[in-house]
Amino acid sequence: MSKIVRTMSNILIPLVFIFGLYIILHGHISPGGGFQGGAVFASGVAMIIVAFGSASVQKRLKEHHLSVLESAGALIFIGLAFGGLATIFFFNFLAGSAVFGNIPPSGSNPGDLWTGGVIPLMNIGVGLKVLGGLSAIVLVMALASSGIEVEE
Amino acid sequence: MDSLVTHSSILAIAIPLLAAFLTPLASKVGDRARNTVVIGALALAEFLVIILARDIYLNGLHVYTLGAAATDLTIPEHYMVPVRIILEVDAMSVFMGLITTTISLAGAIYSISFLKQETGGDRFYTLLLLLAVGMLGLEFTGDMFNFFVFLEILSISGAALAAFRTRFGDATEGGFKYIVISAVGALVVLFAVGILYAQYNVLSMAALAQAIQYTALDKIALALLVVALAMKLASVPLHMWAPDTYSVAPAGTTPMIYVASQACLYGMFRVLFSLYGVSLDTLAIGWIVIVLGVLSMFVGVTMAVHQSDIKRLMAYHAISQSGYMLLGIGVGLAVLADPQALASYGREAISGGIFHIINNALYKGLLFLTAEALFFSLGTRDLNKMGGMFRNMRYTAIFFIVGALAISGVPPFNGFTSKLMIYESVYNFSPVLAVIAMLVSIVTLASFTKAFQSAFTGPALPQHDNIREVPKPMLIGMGILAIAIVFFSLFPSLVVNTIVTPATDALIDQAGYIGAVMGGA
Amino acid sequence: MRRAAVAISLVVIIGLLVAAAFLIHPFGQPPSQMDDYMIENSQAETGTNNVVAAVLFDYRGFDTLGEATVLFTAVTGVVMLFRAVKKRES
Amino acid sequence: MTVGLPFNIPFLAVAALISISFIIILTQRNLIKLVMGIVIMQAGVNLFLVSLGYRTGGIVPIFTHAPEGAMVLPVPQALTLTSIVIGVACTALMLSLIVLTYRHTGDTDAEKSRILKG
Repeated sequence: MSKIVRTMSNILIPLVFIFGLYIILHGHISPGGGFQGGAVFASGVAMIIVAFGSASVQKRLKEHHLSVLESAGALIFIGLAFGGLATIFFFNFLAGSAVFGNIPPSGSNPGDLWTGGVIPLMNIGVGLKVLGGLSAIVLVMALASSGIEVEE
Repeated sequence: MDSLVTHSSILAIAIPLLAAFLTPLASKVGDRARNTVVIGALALAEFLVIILARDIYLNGLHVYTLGAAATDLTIPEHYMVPVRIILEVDAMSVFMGLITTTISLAGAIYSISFLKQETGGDRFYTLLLLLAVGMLGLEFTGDMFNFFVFLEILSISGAALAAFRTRFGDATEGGFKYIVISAVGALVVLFAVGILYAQYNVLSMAALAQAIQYTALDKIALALLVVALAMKLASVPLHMWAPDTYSVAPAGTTPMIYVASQACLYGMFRVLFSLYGVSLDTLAIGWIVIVLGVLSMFVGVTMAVHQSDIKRLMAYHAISQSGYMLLGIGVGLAVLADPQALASYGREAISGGIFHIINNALYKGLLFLTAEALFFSLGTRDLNKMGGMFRNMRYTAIFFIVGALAISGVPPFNGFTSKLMIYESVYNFSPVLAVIAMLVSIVTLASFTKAFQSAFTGPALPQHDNIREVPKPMLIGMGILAIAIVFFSLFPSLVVNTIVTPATDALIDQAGYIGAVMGGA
Repeated sequence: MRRAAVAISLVVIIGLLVAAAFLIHPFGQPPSQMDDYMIENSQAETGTNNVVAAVLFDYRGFDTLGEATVLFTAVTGVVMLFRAVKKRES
Repeated sequence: MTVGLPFNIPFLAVAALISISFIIILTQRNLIKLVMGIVIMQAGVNLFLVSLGYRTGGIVPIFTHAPEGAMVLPVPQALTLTSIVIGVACTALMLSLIVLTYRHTGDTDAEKSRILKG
């Protein structure tokens, strides 16, 4: 793509990534969460692919990096679900405990990040998964439509 | 040990899922590590389903509330509606779970040798595990929206698996048809779930079953659900996708994609018997299911007779065999309202239909695997190009004979016992249907002898004399199913009493299904 | 024959949908016993301010696990379909 | 039989969207238009799920700096999120299968692969 698009995307990309991570991390006190934040981050990756072309992107960002990231996010998520197996599967074992455990005062309150028990950690797990997965889909389909073989 | 039993219903779903997430990482270590993870996870799931089944046959329905403080805390303390997702496993769901895990294990072992020539093996196994998870989740869940999510999982993994061999044009086409039909079907199911949620503001099947009053909206939701699941089931008016998808699916996945459509059959019966149950006018809906069954039987077999591609032939037979199940259980549904007819032949018809599900899954799975073995060694699915394989592929020929005899209902085999149960009970209901069913079974026998003659006996074509038997894992995969068929044929009464009758009672007993969650019974 | 079947099925589908649109509860007044419980108790039970996040990850967490699996399946499927295919030796 | 003509406009919009998508699916031959039909149906069903949860004058169900007022139903929003992600997954797989069929057959006309009347 033209020079203007490349410089603009260079400026915008860090902002998009930070905004995506912000949505993932604040999923339990403000609108958003794992899926929405991951999608914002993946839109940043899509912007890179459009601006710099899928061939040059594939030299730096290999597909199996993304699949490792995706598997890691998925394992965090199902690991936390298994974590509550002492009482029951998907039990929120951190609510009220030391880590992320504060219980917010009921009714309208300013919102404290250190609440929610397992939910923020699950948000991070799902965010990593969606981030890796959607970027992999965009990258692979861009490579496929432009006829370049995907390196295994 | 008993804590394992209480958690067995969720672990049977979660452990293959965990293995599916681990497979990409395990395959970086090596093919052998990946195979052990996959086969180990499926074997563990089979073990968990077996101990779950034993526990259910001993002390009844199994309820598991996810995320609550205790497994049976289905409804919050002083509240009247279940809030969390509840896994409700009764004898019918565990019956389907046994089929799913057995066929998945056989398919996974069968696929080991197939993957040596193909790239992308670890993704193939991830999808195979996810297909098994989708089926098990669909069978064990007691929540309507969860039913839709697992329906979607098995559709997407089935479609991606069907299109695995991307170098064949018809593989991508078969996969595309499967995903289009499944996507439209799943969206229609979601729309029906939305309608039910809009009326009763609850998503658990048991709570919905208690609240349903069969209003005009409920009729619309029922119509949408039955049409969508019939589309996924490949019953006749919407069966066009089945032969294309079953004939292209690679190695051990064809029987699994077929069992996925049987899981949708279970879903349809769960909706008809447990969600609506006696509240719907059972005669009319029963007759609709019967008509679907008879159409599937008849059209399936007539289309199958002149097929030359061996897997398309078996795909059309699969459609006609699922017609038998629809007929048997449709008759049971039709007489659900009056207890006298139900006791005399309705219960027999339903248990015949249910027994036919497991028999058909076993011998249809075996036949698909033998057809794939022929394709693996000969490289073609066209019956005219085969011939004289009996000498070269002795074991595959024996497995084909076992499967063919079982499907055409030859007396000692299990296909005969379940078809006999269906004939007897359907005869009391309406003799015409029983006669059609027998006719279809005879035509099935004819077309399978033709297929066997052209594939195995007959003149050996010159270019096939160096073909040798298929590698060992494929024989083990086929062997598991053959042994199960022989066991079912030798002890039919034992199998019916331990597995099939509890499933029939569970399907009919809607009050028990509701009571377990809503605390009534 | 095919055009007639398509036409009939279309008319039936559109009829069902419009009937459902009229029969459903008026737009602003849904029944809400399950949701009211969640709105009141989500802060105490799950400790989150965002009730939708509580529903997604605690009350109906199994749905979200299933849905993460759906995305995982789709990504694995797409990457598998576009893999470099080497010819079979035999 | 509560028939509220002026109040049910969203549900009529849903009926219109899904009917349009069924018309496209049953009549169109081109595979890409078929996938567009399915995407329209996904949008219709998602709109249906979201509009099920609206309460007149309801506010966002988040307690951080929440203004006064009854909250909108949270469950349909969670269902819609799941349905959207499933829609993305389905569409991604369908489009990649179309790319593969295009590689084999050179066109995306569904003449050969008749979906419903095969």
